[in-house]
Amino acid sequence: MVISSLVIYCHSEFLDYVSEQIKTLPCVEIVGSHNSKFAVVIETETTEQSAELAEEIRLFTGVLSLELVTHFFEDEVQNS
Amino acid sequence: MERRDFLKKGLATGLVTCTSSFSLFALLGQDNKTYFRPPGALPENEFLSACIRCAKCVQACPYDTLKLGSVTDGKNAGTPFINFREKPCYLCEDLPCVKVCPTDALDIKSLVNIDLVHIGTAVITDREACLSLNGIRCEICYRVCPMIDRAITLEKHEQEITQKHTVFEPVIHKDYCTGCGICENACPLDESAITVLPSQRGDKAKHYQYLREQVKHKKGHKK
Amino acid sequence: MTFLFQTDEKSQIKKNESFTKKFSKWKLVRRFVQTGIIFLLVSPVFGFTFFSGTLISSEIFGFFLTDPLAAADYFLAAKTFSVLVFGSALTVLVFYFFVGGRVFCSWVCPVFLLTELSEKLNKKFAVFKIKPSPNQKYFVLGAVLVLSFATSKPIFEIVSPIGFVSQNLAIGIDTKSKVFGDKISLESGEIYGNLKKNLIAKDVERVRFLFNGSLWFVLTIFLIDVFVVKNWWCKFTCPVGAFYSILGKKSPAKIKINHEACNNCGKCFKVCFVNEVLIAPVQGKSDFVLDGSCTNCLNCVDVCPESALGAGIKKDFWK
Amino acid sequence: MENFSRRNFLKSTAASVAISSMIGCEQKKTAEPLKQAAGGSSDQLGLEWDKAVCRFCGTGCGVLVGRKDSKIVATKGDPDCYSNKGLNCIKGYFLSKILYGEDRLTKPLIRKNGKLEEATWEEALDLIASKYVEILKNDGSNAVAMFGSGQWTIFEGYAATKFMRSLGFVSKDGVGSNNIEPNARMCMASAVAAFMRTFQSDEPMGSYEDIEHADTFVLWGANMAEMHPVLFSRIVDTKIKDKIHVKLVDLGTQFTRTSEEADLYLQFKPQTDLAIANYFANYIVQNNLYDKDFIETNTVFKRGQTNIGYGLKDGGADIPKDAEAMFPMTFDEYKAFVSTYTLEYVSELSGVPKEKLEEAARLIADPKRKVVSFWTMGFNQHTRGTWVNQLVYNIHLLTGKISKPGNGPFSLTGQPSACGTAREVGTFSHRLPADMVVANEEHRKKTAEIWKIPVEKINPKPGLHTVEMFRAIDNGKIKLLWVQVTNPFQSMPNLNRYRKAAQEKDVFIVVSDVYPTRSTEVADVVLPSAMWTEKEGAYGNAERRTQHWNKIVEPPGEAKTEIWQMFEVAKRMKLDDGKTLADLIYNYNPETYYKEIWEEYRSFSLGIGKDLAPYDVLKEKHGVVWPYVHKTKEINTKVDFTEVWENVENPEGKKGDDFISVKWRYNAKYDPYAAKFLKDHPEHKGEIAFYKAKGNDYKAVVLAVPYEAAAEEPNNEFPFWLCTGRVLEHWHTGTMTMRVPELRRAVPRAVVNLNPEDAKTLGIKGGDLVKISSKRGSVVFPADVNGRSIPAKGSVFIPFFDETRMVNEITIDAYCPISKEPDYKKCAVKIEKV
Repeated sequence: MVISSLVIYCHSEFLDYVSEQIKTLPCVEIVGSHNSKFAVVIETETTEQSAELAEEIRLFTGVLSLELVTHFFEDEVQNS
Repeated sequence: MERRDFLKKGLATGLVTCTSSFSLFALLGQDNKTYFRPPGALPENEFLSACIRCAKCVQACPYDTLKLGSVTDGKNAGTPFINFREKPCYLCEDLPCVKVCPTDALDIKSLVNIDLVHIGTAVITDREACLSLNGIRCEICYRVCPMIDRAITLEKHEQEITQKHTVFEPVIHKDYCTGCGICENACPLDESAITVLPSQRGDKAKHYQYLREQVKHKKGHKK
Repeated sequence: MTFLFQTDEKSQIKKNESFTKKFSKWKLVRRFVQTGIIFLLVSPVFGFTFFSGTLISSEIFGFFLTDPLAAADYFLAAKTFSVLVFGSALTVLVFYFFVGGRVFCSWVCPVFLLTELSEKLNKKFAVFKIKPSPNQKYFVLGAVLVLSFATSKPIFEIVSPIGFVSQNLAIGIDTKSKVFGDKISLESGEIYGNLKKNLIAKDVERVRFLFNGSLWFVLTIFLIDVFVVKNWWCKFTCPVGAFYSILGKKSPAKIKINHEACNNCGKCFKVCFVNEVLIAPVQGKSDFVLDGSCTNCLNCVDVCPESALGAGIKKDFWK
Repeated sequence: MENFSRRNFLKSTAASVAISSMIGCEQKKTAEPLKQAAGGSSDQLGLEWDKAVCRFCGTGCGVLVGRKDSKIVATKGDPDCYSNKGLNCIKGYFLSKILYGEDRLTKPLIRKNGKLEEATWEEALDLIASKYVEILKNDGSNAVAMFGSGQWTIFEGYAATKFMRSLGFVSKDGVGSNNIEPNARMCMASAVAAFMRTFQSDEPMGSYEDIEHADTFVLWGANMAEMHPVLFSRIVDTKIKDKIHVKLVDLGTQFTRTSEEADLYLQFKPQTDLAIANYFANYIVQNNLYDKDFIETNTVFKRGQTNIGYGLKDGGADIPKDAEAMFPMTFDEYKAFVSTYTLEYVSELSGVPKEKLEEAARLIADPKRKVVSFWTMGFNQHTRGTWVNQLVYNIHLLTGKISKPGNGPFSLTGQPSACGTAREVGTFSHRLPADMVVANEEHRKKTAEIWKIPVEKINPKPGLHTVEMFRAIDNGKIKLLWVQVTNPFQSMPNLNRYRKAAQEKDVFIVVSDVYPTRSTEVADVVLPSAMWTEKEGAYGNAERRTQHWNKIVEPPGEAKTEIWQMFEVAKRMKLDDGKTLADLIYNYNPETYYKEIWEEYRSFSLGIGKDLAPYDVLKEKHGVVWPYVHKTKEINTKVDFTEVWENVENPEGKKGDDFISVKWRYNAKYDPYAAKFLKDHPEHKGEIAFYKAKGNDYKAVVLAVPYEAAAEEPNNEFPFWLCTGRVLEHWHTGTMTMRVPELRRAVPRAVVNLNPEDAKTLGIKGGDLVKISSKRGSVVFPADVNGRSIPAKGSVFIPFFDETRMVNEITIDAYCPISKEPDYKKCAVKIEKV
């Protein structure tokens, strides 16, 4: 499995809206929030899936930008 | 006989010329005071043409809000206007002042309901003096507004110095503010920090939609 | 203005003959009507609701009335037409046509009271004895209509002394108790024994006079009337007077003269405000005072020792 | 399983790195708080600044008062005061103006044949003293009464309670009078009763700092946005710092400015708060979200007596004798009791949608969440005020969320010194200082010892509580009433009865006040008093913080302080042995009597977990929270804390101090008493110890009490609920704030707030005059339809600050049978357009 964590910068007006949207996504979990930023952890099988989810989050209205912080993908390397 | 007569003439002409010149000077004198008209008033120029200075609206106002222009108000002599700091317009639902206007200077047709009244738009003109912006829990203009939570809401941001209090900033929303002046009247400062300014609502530019409108953002009443 | 009549013995005015003061019946009635109009204007202040507005435009028992000149100014200035304003102006027009044109001036308009007062003062204090032509008011009327159209503002209503006086009467005296029903002292009357009254509920019912600066303008007119030109405003300048004069020309209600009874004593000339209108009838040229400027104030009828003059109806008024 | 744990490891490292990068990269501008040199410093304007506390609500904001020559010309928030850190609300902004109303009383007044005439102090004081002696001799102690205030300074409260309770030396029945009541009976009595019944010690256990630690705020009928503005500003600050997680739940009967800020607004029918609180308890118990070992060690379950009446009949005839009884009960019985309060039943009874009720319950019960409950008059002024207070304690006790930073029930006070003066000094008819009661033998002995008077002089029988006291005036039993620093003849419920009684019955009324009010109107003698910083004083606010201020300006004219007035009256009361009452109870050195009074009063509180700070510490610091405990025995405690001192934190001081201001009572981490108790009772697990609850074996009571209907419910003749209360701009009966031009301009008159739908059906528009009538009378108010508070359909709200239209003429004087606090929040009225 591939685990990555990101920091999401949002427009301060849209925090509730963005958090509701993120909750609808599978295997994405909000682990913290500060002022108008979220920290989320994404756990998927492959890196593409993880990248797709990240891209989907980036397109939410009210999300200003996205920052990948960590990305563990040894399993993928091992079994590929 | 001749000198006394001359004196009488001089005195009379002096008296007459001074009063008439005062009146004429006042009448034609241009002052930059903005005159806020009763609800439903036409735009300023059309209003000055349509208003025949009959003072019926001033008489009909139950709260004595409407004042009557005098000679010193130049072309506004005889026209109704509001001095918010003295007494604001209380937005009577049955619009007694608009109903009695013989001409359409106060246009009843334009006021389907009281919320469409637009005498002007309130603006916090003195942000430094405004107590709420200084972190003091005042917000009187917010709580006395008849269109509370629509024409004016409180935007919260952190009080920088204490870092554990909140500054409740009154923010006026142009589309709802009727310009009735109740906030300007109630402001506890000597010089009111919130004043009504003449502004046309006008519609927003068509070619761009604010981010805010793209998202159905629940602002205003959370009944 | 000399008296154009032959002074024969019969009509010789004896210098020392004291006027046997004839009781001026009509003047009393007119004063009554004039004060009635003032009370009408002030009535809303004392809580009556049957009348509201001023002499420019008012509402009585639900009927809209508008001064015809004001209506004309409005149509010209705003370049619109409104049935309501036209209708209300028409009622006033028809009424004065049958009652007698300038009856508005002497019987209704409060400024006329000032003019009559200035007339008396002018006799003593007149300084300049200028006499403009009586037709001046028609030029002023024309100018007002043209200017209203040009500047698209009801020019006369901005400066009208009739407007100012009636406005100040209508809203100048304020005794309306505040709508919220605030009270000065509490139900229990004296709250503090002999202490100062409760200072909390302060803005409550009391008589306040709010006469505004417009009265300066009226004062100026009054001073001109007294010092410079006798009856300068009402006789020579007021466009409303001009308007009603034109209307009054053809009006059936006129002063009738009985040539036999008239002994040419000239008393009517003394009291008449526009005494040039009397020349024709007194000289026998016509049975009625045809000139529209006559305000039907009936002073002449009062003073005529022979009661040769009287209010009459000119049946063939359309000729 | 190994893979599972690795996955968790990876996830948690990912999460923590993300969080730290999120917070780390945006350094907060930590502007160093304004260091304001207070205490007598003067600035460039030539003003002498000195510290004081705001004269108005229970928040207790510290202020600095600027004096120039002999006039207070400016005030500003005190940045060194913990509660407001230099900020005020609009009333605090105008503090310097309340002293200078035009009609300030400056001369004593005596009513002669119907009119109040100016008189000298000699004449007035002699008259009062002679009346006291005459009535005490003929009718005994129970015929005299005193009605004080939560706005008394602590010194005045102490002097007053001592004065009344020592009248035994003069009165014919040889015992003092317990007919002394503060107006805090109408404000905090239910909270006091609930604290004593649950923890056997009055005053909240938390602190304002809970606001910064908590993430869930539950407001029970408390319009904090207007009633505690600066505290609300702190709550909202916590909310905007973490918008997702922090939740503000507002339970109320009308939509107010607080509801506008709330995340979850539950609008319930009046009186059904009892059912809602029981439902929350039920939710906690059914989903076994309760803290098992906390319950075992710290709580005991009891069942309260039911159908306890409403005090509508004189003398409380409709109240059963054992109304205050509590019978033992097991946890399972309690579980069965609350199980009847299901979601469906409570939602239908209270009118709150199911999902909202459930969401609120989930937030409260969630063990991960830190919950603070706030309430004031919505709960206290309630015919089941004591019960409803205890039902909230049940929730916090069941979940163990109490006495911990960010967790705890917080009973807010309305008045600036309801805690400091009325409750701690015990100016109630049944109380003595520091949690003691007149009925208890030892308490009387300890008091007599400190007051140095014979113990039999103290009357063991509790006096008349406020409503009965004013009814006794109507029934002619009370012949003399001294009213100080309050305005009962505008704030008593069912006002017409008591105003008529005051004017017609043979009762000698003395009123000490600063402005002409509706009470001076019915008074026989009016004494002009010194106000706020015209005298030295101290207030105790809601978080047990005592704040002292010095005398800053002279009172106007001949106005004198209430203490001086009581001294002088006592001086004129001769005893049999030639001495005067003042020699016995007020023999203080005239120069330093404030200090002596303080030290004498403080001796009551030492060693029992209510330790007050010494006088000099109070003068120097900007407010001191009690218990103010010293490490060793010799200075001020009867208990030695040296062994436990190390592991007790001192949030408002430094680690090594030998004094600790306890911020969270009963919590061993912050309260030396709790730490000592746990050390002495090793079998007591956990870190919380209710060491004051000796009667219940040091356990707090979880009380099972049902929903019971209100005293007067709407019917077809009076179809509307009436709720009364305050607005931010004015204080109580408006005698001070209505004399500040700017505040009077902002809110010039009381209005009746109507629900828009009700207004439409009744054809009422904003500004119309409306007559509101109940069984007891009727008053006319202008209507306000879309105003600041929008009542629920079928209910109206009217503030009581307007002395030209007094809403209390129609309110009901039913009261909670346990706390005796009247219910200003519910009665039945009808509305007619005038």
